[in-house]
Amino acid sequence: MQGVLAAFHELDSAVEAIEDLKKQRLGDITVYTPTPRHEFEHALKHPLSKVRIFTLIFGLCGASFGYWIPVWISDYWPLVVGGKAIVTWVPFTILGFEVMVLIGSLATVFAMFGLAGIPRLTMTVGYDPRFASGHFGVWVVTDPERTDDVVNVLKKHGAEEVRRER
Amino acid sequence: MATTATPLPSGQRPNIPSAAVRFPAVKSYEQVDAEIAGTLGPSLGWFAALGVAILCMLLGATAWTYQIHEGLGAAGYQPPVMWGVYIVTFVFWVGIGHAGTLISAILYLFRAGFRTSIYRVSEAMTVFAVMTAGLFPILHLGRPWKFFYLIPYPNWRLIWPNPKSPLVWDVFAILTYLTVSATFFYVGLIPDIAILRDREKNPMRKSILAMLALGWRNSDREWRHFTRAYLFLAAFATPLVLSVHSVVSFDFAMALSPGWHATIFPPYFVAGAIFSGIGMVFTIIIPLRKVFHLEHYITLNDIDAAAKLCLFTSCVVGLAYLTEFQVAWMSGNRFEIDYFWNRVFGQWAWAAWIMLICNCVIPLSLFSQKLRRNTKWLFFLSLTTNLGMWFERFVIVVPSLSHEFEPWQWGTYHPTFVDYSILIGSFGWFFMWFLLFIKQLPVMAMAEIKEIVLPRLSHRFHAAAGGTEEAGFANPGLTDTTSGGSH
Amino acid sequence: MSQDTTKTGVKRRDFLKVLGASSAVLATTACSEETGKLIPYLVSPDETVPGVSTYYATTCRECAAACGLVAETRDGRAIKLEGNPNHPLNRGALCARGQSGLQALYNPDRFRSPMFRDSAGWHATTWEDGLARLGTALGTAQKGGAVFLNQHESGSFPRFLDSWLAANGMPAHLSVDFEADSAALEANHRTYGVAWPTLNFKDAKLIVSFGADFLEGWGASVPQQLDFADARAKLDGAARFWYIGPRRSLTGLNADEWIACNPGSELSIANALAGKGSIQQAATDSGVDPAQLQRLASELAAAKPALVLSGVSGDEALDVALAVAAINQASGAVGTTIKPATPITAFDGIARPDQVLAAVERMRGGQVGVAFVRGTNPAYALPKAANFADAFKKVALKVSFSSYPDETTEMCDLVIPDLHSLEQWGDAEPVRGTISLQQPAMDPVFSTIKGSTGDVLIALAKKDAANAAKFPAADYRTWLISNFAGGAAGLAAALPTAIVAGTLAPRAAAAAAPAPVAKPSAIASSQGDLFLVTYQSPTMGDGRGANKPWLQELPDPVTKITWSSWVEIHPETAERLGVDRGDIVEVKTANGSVRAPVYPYLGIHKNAIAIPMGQGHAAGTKMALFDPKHHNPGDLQWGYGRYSRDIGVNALDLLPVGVNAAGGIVLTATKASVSKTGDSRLLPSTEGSARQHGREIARAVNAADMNKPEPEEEVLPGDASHAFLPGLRSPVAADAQGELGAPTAADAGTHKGLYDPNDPRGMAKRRWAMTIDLARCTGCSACVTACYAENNIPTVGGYWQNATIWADVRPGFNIERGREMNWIRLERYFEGNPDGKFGQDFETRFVPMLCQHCGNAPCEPVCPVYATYHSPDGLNVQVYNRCVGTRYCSNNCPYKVRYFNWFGYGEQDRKQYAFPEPLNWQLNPDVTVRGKGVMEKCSFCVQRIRESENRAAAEHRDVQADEFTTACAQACPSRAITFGDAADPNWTVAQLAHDRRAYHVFEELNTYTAVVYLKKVNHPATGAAAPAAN
Amino acid sequence: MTKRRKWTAIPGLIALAVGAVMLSAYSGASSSQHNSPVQPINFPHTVHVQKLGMNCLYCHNAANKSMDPGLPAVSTCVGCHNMIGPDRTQSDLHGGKPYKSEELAKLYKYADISTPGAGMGPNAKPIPWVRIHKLPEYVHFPHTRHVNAGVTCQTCHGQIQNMDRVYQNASLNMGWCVSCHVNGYSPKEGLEAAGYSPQQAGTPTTASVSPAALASGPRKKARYDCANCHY
Repeated sequence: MQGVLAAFHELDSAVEAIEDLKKQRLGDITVYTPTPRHEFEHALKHPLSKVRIFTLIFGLCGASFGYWIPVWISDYWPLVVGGKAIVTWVPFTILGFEVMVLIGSLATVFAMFGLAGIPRLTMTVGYDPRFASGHFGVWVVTDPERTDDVVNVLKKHGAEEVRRER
Repeated sequence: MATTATPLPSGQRPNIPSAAVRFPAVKSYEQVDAEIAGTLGPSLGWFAALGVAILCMLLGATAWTYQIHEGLGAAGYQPPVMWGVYIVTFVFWVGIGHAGTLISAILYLFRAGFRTSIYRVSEAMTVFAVMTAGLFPILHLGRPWKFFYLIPYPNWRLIWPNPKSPLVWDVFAILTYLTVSATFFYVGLIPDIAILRDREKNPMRKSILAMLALGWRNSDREWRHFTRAYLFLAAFATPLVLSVHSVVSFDFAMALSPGWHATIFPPYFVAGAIFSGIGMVFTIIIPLRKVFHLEHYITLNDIDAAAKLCLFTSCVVGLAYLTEFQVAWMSGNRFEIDYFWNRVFGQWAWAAWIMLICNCVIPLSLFSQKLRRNTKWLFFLSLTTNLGMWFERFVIVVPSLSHEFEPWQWGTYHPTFVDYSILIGSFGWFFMWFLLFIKQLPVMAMAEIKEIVLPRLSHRFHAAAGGTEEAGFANPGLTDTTSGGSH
Repeated sequence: MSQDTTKTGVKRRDFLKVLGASSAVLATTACSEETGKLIPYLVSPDETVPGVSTYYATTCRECAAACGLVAETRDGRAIKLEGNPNHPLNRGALCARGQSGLQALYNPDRFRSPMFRDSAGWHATTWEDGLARLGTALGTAQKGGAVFLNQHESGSFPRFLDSWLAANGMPAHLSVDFEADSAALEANHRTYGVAWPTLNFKDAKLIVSFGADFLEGWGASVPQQLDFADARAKLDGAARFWYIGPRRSLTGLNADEWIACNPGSELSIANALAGKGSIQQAATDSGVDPAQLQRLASELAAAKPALVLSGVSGDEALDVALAVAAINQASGAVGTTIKPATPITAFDGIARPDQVLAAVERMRGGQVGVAFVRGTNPAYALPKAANFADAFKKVALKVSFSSYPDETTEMCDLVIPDLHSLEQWGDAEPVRGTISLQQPAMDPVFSTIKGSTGDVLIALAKKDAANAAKFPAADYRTWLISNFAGGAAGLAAALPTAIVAGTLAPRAAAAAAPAPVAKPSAIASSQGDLFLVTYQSPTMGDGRGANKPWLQELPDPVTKITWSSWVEIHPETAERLGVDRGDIVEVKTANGSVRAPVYPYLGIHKNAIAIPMGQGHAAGTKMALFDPKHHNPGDLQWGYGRYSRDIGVNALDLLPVGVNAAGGIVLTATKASVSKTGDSRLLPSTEGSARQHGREIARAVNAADMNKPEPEEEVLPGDASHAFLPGLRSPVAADAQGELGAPTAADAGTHKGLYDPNDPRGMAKRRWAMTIDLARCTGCSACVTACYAENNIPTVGGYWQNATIWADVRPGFNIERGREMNWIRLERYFEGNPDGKFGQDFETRFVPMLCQHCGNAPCEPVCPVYATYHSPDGLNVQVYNRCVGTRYCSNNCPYKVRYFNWFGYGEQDRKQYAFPEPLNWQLNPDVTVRGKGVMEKCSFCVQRIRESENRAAAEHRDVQADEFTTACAQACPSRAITFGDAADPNWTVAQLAHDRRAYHVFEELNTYTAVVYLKKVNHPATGAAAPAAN
Repeated sequence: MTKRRKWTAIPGLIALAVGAVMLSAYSGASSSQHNSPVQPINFPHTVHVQKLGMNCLYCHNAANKSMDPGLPAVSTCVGCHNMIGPDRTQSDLHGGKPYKSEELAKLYKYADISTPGAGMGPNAKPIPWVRIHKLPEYVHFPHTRHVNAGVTCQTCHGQIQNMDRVYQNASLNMGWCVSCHVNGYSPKEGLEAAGYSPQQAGTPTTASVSPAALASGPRKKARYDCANCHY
């Protein structure tokens, strides 16, 4: 992977640089920001996260599984307790709900991991520790021949530091 | 009779104090990192506190060992009071846990700004409180070494737990709650751990932090999925928090005992849980902001808002108490009527009155704004809240059991040193984890605070905007709605 | 070995000890455990099958009455005592004291070998050495004035003993029974010429008791209870029952009306009723409303025949008894309700207490060279003022044949312990013309004790050339056969029932009564303002029950206090004295003082206090002679065994040595002062609230209202169903309501767990149920002890049965904490007189409360691990090995009949172990011994159900109606409990459940219980305002 | 910040742990199945059952009338072996050659028999057999119910008649018991477990039922609620 990494100290400069880069179609842009800012979202125009689909599907699976366990248990060895029916659907809703939450939320987290690409095993290229603190980073993956253009754009918009990386 | 109305002397539009920018004293992202990460690193006082907590925990562990060896008779159970301090403390800790999830999840969904500074602490409190609470159901068993009978797993006996039992619902609810709140806590921590990782010099610690941060890089892709997932987790945690304490309340409400068998229990327990949890939040954050010098993060406005929540839940709890009496009175059921008469005038009246005064009377002082912003008073109030809520559970558990249907089996209850040691031990266990947490991980969500803090903007921008308003960029994601007044 | 087999018919002990250890089963052990050894019989005994019980009929010796027993033995160990259904006295029932005979047999404090004392103290020795020492000592002793104090028993042994004594130049023995009512015996002799006529309660039109506690120790209590219950169960035209006395005993609590007279005024009342005095005078003397006495007098006049009994123990006891006899004669009782023609001969030959006192004086005078004691314990049971110890010490040679250490034995020089009655041969004549045989149900528990006292005496006689000829028999059994009418063959033929018609040779006439040693009027010498009533505890008797944990643990039927002594004071008096429940008071008389906690009791005269006898055994000096392997907590001491140590006070310490005209010791004619000490303790009582608070647990109906139709109840929609009988026909109430489908759906596989798949009739076949007739129940508590015996229930009151650190080591601590384990308990509720005023009558209702085996059991759904569930035959089952101990079931049980193992009462290695060797030999191998942390409760004797089913299956038949019953029902001396299958109309219980008096406790909770109570029937005075019945 | 591939092991470890739990739960590893201790006397069931055709109930005489199967008293052994001593001059075993039986010598020592025919001496001791089939104490297993229902001994105990040294054939754990109660005992499988087939000669038979009829009987199910065995 080859590209240019820029560190901005000002939010507006970074946003403008991104908009400029996008306009010039100068490669894939990754933005590093210490905190999620809507300005970047607007500038990058990514689609909505797909996490919700996993949440829904696994939540439904969890709910069915949560209902199924007690029903299966009750029927597997049917013992009468308190003169109640063997399969009591109403209280099993509790278990259905709890298992839905459990599986749904675990699925959400794992989906987030998957979609966001973590756990990430390597982070040697295109990252700077400053981005966790106060700086906004812009990492542009681009062809070697267009590198200079990218550097120029970034510098133009007030990047504090621009680095070529490979 | 005045014929002319008198206008305000200042002639200005009235304003409210919380209308100021959330953290006026926080200027930059680096300041956030420096100040919050700066609270890490052990100090002498911390070691002392941790030592005390560990000693308390060891006391409890010793008492438990002794109890396992001797049998439950070593504790103060006196039939018909078959549940005592342990179940009381179990419900108490589960309740404590609830405020944490409320603050981190429900207030997140409601976009309540005062949440930002206190939610990490609250969430940690939740995880540790549930860890503490989770010990008690095992600890109070007659044969704790057989606790795995409660867990549904395939076995050669071909017999499974009874899914109709509220205690099995408890197992599911508590385990789910523990898992989800721990996950929620951890997921929220990932960006902050990444910050710590990038600040860390010590290679050993750095590699541990790197592992915990899962390679988080603050990229837009990560943030995009992260914020979405966080939202859904919050959406799951919100009904979960309501369900868990409802399930805990089913332990009582599903039973026949007068004083237990009431449909009001789930909402009543949830309100009580949040009330007690906020009490515990106050107990923790008021000293914490002082010791860690975080007054400009956990501002009086935040505390004021939390105190209002406290007042509200106190009123709900008070209403629930009254409703219980009213239901008993109007039921015409002599068991219920006898029991509730006995509750306030019988053998355990003192406990009931501690409960009523601490939970319903003292919190009324929060109608005064002055007291809401008085941390000393709030700290005192948080202690009485904890006490009152512990006694609320005591009043539910012990007097109900001691005064049931069969007059011949009416009894009393005297806890022994074993019960008390385990009670103390639970506090030791909780605070041990809490103390370890506050020196290892940031007590505030740094990344989230940065959302509220104004980002650095270029001079060009200031010039263009005329240096007056940071219009386009001043939309901090989660400031509270009242802060709009300053724009 | 083989000759032993022929000798006793039961030889299987040695190796079975090993088996016994593994039969004492535990619920806690996991699956992978040490499997151990299998030790087979050497020679298989003919009549036993391993794992199947063998039953031996024999005779109970726990009190003088000599009821018939059937001892259940398993693998050579007696594990349960039942009443012998063929016996004329107890007819299959057995009281709590009789049940506890097993704990005498297996008492861990029993002597394990002969013992002798020298200057260095006590030493254990071998059997042969002990006998040799006895022979040597006797050879040199001065025998002329010898005294042999034998615990009274009927049968041949007294005659044998006297013949042995005569052969050795010693006077006849004294047959001592401190529990006997001398005045009644004397009056019977004078009036009817017999010691004890048969009492016929059934035909009496009115029953009046002057302090005669015929349900709890006065006379032969089991047959009296059976007859009394029958009399009262007639419902229509049942006799009213009046009780006259300063204290309302258990018998008094069963009375319809109580005349709370001043102590000592019984004679006045009796005279007035006999027509020898005026009602007015009697009213003045007794402090009773003359109108009440008048009513009694007119009822008595109308009742032909009546049954009037006297059990007064004051100094005018004989006069009262004679006056009562006159009343009986006047009412035509003789021959109808009192039958001298068929006397109870068990009480023949009891020595008068003044004869014993005279013997004591002879000892004091140095006229006694040898004294023997067997079974009886005069050092404890005589008033301290008699100074027995002083006199006894002056005897040169003192030999004890007692099986247990006690106060008297401690002072002896030599102990040759006797065998227990379940280990030896004997006989008794309980009723004229019927001989009840006593055969060993098992080999001696301790092989080191090689013979009964009879065997010892014969062995001694054989050493003496002159005597050997007089005792040709090899041992006492041979002697018995030689004296048995049918000889060896006849005996063998009679043994299966142990009952044989015949009459034993009459006993030698008792020696003439000596002059009384003290003036009859004891009140004169006393001080204080309250009359002191001392009475024999229904459980402890004269103190001999104190070393049996079952009896210590059994709540006193009246006060419900265990492991303790107490002072009963009327609430009014208590208020005047400023004392309350549990406050320790000092009771002082001219003769001494004791300290005991107060129990405010409605049923005591306000001018009197009452203290039960039987506790307060001496702690005794240390005696580290027992085998320390046998789990003996703390230091071993003399005294009366570990279970009686440090418990309560001996009321006899307060009494002067007063003797009434019949030679009986005066128990209730002393005055005492009561002072507050400022100390107080929690009473180890099982009583929560003595009032029902309107909860209708124990219901009653007036006899007159019985036939009135029930008022139509307004049924509101949503109300609990009161139609419980359909619920009784099905094991699960929901099924009765049609929610689980028709029972025949079983084979369709819909609800397969509910049914026996092989039984086409499905689950409706069986619904185990029980009825308890409160009109019959007298509150005697025999069922409680029977349950302890059958179900391996641990006693939890021992002072060592507590935690280790910072624990209260005092007897009854666990019971103070409500941790008693009585699967069936007797609740005793008072009705009426809510303010506790003296003079206002009150009613008592006894309710045996046990697991109700609800069809809709609240305990079941809350158990997280299915440790309790409903079985297809209608049992609410507790699975001990599945239980994790959440105790939720107990919280949710409205009847509070679930009991938790707070400590390892059933675990041998625990300090709190309830069955120290050899008490664990008694454990029923069919019932799991529960470990710590496990819930337990009444199982409806499921082991008996299974046993019957197994037997029926082996015989290819169904279980038949009334084929078996539970332990409580079997023991019940008033036949109040009936058990069976409510779904099968052939069972008695199915019919009783439809009785017009039937009701369920807490019916409104919709639990559909399997226990049906039948309302108590009250017989209020005609015309008097009837107490509200519900 | 290079490869942290250790993490990939985590799912593997979890899978391993789950596998271990399942294995331990279902393998019956905690059961004493196949346990085969050395007995004080190596009693050959093979000889007694196969050669001599003795019925199980001859020695285990309580099996059809009690919870316990019954263990033969020493006198039961002596009943035959009083005459059949350790020194065998003529035997249908060992090809008819004379030999000395060590095991019978042990029996004579326990039973205190000096010479064949002398009878049990005064110092006879019971034989301390080592227990193999042991249910936990809280389980009540009525042999009588099973034997009378026609369950062959071998269904649970395995083919004892072929065992030189007895071992525990079944796991004896609860699931094993319950499976049979639920699914039912098949007379056919029971006979097969005993090593017989309905057609085979010498198959034991009752007076009224022929082996073939016995084997064709329906499966017998039994109650399987807890209190059937636990009380």
